[in-house]
Amino acid sequence: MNILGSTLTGQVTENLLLVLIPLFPLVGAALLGVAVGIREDRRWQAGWAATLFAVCSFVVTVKLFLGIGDAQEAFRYTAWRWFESGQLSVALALRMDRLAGVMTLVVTGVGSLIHLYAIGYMHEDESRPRFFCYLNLFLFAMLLLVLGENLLVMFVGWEGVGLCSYLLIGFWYREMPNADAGQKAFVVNRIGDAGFLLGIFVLFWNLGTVSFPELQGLVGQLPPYLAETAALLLFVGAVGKSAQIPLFVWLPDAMAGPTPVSALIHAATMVTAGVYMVTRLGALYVLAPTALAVIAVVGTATALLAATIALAQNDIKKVLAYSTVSQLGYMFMALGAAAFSNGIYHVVTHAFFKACLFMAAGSVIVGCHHEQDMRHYGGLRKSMPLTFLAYLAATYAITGLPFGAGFFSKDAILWAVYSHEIVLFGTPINRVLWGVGLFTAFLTAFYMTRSLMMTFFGEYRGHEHPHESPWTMTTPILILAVPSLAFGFLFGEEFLHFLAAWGREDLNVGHAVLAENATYHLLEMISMGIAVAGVALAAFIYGLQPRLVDSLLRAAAVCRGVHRALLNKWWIDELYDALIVAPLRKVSAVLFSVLDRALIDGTVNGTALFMAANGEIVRRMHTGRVSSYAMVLFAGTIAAIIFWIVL
Amino acid sequence: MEVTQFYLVLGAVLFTLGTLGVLIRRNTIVIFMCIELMLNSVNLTMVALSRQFGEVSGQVFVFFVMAVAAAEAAVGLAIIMTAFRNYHSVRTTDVHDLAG
Amino acid sequence: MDDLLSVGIVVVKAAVVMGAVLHLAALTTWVERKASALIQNRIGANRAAIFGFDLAGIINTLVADPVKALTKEDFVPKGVSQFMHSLAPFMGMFPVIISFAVIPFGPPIVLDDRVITLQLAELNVGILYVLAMGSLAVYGTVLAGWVSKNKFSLMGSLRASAQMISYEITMGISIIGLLALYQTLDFASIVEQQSGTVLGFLPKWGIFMSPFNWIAFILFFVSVMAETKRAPFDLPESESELVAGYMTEYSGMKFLLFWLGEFAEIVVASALVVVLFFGGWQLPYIDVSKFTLGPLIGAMVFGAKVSAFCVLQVIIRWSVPRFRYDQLLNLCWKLMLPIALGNLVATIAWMIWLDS
Amino acid sequence: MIVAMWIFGVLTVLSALGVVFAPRPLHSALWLVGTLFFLAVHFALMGADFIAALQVVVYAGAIMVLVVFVIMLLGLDEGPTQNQSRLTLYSGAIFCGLFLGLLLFAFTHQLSFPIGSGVSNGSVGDPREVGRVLVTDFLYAFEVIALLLFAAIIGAVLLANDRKRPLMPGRGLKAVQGSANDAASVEA
Repeated sequence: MNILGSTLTGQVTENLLLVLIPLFPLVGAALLGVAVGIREDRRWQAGWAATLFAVCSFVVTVKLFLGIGDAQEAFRYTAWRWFESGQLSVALALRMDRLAGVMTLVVTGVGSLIHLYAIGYMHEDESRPRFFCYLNLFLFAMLLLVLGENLLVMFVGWEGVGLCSYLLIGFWYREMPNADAGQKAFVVNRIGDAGFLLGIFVLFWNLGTVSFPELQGLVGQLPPYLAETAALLLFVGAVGKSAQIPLFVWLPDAMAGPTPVSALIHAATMVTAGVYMVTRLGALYVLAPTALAVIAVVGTATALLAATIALAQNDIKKVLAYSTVSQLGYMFMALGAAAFSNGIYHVVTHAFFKACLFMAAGSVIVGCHHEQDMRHYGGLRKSMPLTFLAYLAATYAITGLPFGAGFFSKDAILWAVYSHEIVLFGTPINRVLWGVGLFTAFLTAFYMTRSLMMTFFGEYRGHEHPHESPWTMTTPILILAVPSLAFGFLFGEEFLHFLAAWGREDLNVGHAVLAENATYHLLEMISMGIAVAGVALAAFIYGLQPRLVDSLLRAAAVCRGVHRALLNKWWIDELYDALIVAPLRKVSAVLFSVLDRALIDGTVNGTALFMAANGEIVRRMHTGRVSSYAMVLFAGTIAAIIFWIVL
Repeated sequence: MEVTQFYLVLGAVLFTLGTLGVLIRRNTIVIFMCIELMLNSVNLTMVALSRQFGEVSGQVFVFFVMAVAAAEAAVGLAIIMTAFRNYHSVRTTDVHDLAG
Repeated sequence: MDDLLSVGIVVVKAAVVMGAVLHLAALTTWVERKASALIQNRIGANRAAIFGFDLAGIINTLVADPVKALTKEDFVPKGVSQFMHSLAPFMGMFPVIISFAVIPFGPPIVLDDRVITLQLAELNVGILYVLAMGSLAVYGTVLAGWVSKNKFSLMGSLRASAQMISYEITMGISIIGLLALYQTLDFASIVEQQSGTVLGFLPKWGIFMSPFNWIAFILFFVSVMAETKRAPFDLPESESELVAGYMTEYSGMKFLLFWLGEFAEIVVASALVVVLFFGGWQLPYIDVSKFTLGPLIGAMVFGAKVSAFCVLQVIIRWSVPRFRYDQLLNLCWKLMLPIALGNLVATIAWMIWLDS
Repeated sequence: MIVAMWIFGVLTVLSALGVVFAPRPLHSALWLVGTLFFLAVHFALMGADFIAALQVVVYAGAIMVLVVFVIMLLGLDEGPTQNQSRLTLYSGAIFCGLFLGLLLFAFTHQLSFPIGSGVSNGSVGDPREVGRVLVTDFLYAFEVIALLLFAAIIGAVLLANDRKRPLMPGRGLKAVQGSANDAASVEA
């Protein structure tokens, strides 16, 4: 564990280029914000402008990333001292070390591609400038989150991405469900943010700083119970942002937004902010084993729950949304096993294949005239070959079939969980978690293959004639398909080595070394087999025996019950409604009638009435004539003089 | 009577006359002129005291009073013109929208 | 005895100045008549003569015209206070005449133990005094327009007040740089500083004291010409638009007073220009104050210079057409005022550069 | 000096009375011009030449011309204005009498500086000295005054420059212009 021992006084290079990275999208957002009312025939420019700013940001990032040094080195840029209060001195500072560099690269790179994709996807929408303004603003906030030198700058980015998420989910705000979904995302995130803020307070209260480098050096001084508290509170924030149990309910609803938004915010970048934050504070979390165990359990449970729900969904975006929740669960499993670099590894590969999947799904949706129900797809591989290829590649990656990107990252996570002592309430649970993770991998392979089969194979079941998407949409998908397949194979080991400072030492060896371990080898084989089994089963059921499911459902009541449960997402939304929302409404109603109406309004209105009655009397003194005012003024002056003389 | 005292008394008389004008006249322009008269009585007092104490700052104050009076004249007359525009009168008795 | 002598000297000086100014003004009216005739290629005043001598029209302008004016009916419009009606020309004339009190017209006369300055009042704020009197002069015009109960008169005096206030500002600002060079507001000291030469060959007159003073001169000269309300600045009395402007309801001696006041203003303007920019009573290259008859020579030099500028103003008045009113105000506020400010900055900068 | 002081003092008070009690605004204005002029004379008598000259230039020459200009422009001098109501008149007079009594009492009996102890040196009224103090000790006040004047100019222009609503027709300059136009059309 490198992060434990290091004092982190590593070299810091001031670099002005750093500020350009978030500045480009910010300028873009400002310009587009001004251009919201631009003429109809010029709106096509908005998308290209936004894309240009994103690409500029990406280019600068690449330039900086190539010059990044040792694990302890970082580029740093302090814009100005933001505020100072007591011993709290916060600088508006950016800092890019290896971890932040990787994240920045993913955010700007995938972000640029999704911007390009959005040009095609949104080309009929009349409020494109607003859309791209939000999109650029999101990019800015996300970069601020990633590059923030201290917790508060990160928090600003954290809230910024939340805001943009809200704005973009409810982008088509004229339809009530969309606006509701946006509000739901925002409110649920607030709960997490409250935890996050409390965590920041705990850290500052005890350590006197919020700056990451300083925190990293100081967390060792925290007593264990405080470290656990801070870690858990911060994790609450991560739970909200990264859609873990119990706060995952907003993410599936967030699919109400335009598909590029789902790809960018709700798959590739924002939802991984929690993972990034935990990794960033890895030094704190390794001191809090209980918190880590909680993270692992929550992650695993989320992965399983979401995967089961994904089995029965018919909306292609819902499937992908639950898949995202499930994959995020995997990432937290990795974090729970203290294998932070593996978590980030999965973040990156997941960004590739999930963004690819979402964009391919968007392409399908556009191609089928905004039909999202997979039951009305089928056989699209002929009419949409490019999209099909990309979807196939990304599915291959996510299912964990050999040598896809998911294969490497997911396997590594499973091995990390298996090989790490995770203790909760005195019982080691790592084997259990591993088992659940493996089962989830099977489910993942199953439902992803299911969606692939239902969409691209068989007979076309829709009504409108499907068509392939324009090049602005297919290009980003195909570009992303390549790393989805090959990233793990080509760069996997270099990647983990690059982030060695955030990884576990026992995992920081090459694959060849790991493979000498018989257990590892065995587990690898098992998970490979599981993935193949899942794919094969799904391909069999949905490709060859399409009526099997229906007959099963008809045959057994148990199957029907499970299916209904899955279809209704285990009734979790309803549960929350009954447990939290409904009581809250009742209490609010009482408070409203008693406290608000009677007490507060009564007081306020009473005061006003009292004043009005007084004014009715006093107003007669206001003749409206300057002379009488002057007379009173003068009389007062004389009185004052006499008073002064007499005294 | 000493010179300084004479001018203090003269200033007092002028100031009181100005005040009287402000109080009893109805025409805004006349009121405005009476205010100028009050300002000038103060100027007179300040110059007298400046002479009394051999201190030049009194005259500097007078300079400032004049500058402020010039600014006041510009804005005040503009206000009178605006009032005239709106009420077609500059009598204080005609301009009483603030009456309660 | 001594006091009595001093008072006597002052009285004599005042009489001399008054006489000189009024005669100069009167002569300027003659110049005006004849010069306009020359410019317009006609003969001009030549009717009146005494024993067959018309003295090139002097008899006509200096004798016959006043007699005619004095014997005319003094018309006062109905419902107008006679006192106010008479006050107006007086208030137009009075400030102009007393402006001369501070203008030095010759080097001091030194008689044994007594120094008689050829200046009525040795005021250390002479220039401010002249400006103050100039700003009082507007009341005559305004009052005349007001008491005439005549719309053309009212228009004329409104025009006059706006015009005179505006050009006063340019006039004041244009000479601030010059005053900074002189380091004084006292006319006598200003004139004394203008002896000698600059660069070895130019007389050290105000206009040559800095590379920018010719700008100040032009601005100042134009401003004082506007103050005299004569063409091309005669909007207040433009006969083709407003009958005779604020003088419409005036006749006889009162009219003549306005008329004379106008010419006295020309003389004041010329005297100011001469004192500020053209060395006052100083002769170039020769220090007249060294001579026994210095004061006399100086006074003659001064008179000659003033007369020259009076003639120049008359020539300009008959050569340049009248402005439109908006052009008049635009000229002042949008052209001359900015230039005056720029000139001020330039002069100060030049002084600082000279110091360092 | 003392004689001149008394003569001009009486004149000042008389013209100030004229300002307050003249029935017509224009007469008030002219009386005020007189008052200001006499005050300038007082300043000059006290050796404050610079202030005296400024008094005439600024007050008599600029401010009062503006006032007269406005009176003429708006045609405000249409006749004697009535005074305020009797109540206002009496209470105003009483207050003013009280006030004057207080002031006179203070100035004749309560002055805390020894009368006549002052040393008025000759340089006090010198424009050079006033100017020096103005741009050294009072530099910031001077700059602020410049700013104030600037703001006042803008404010005045904004307030008065309302092209949409002309001044009341039938009075003042508008009436003049209207009838001039009529006359012109008749001639044509």
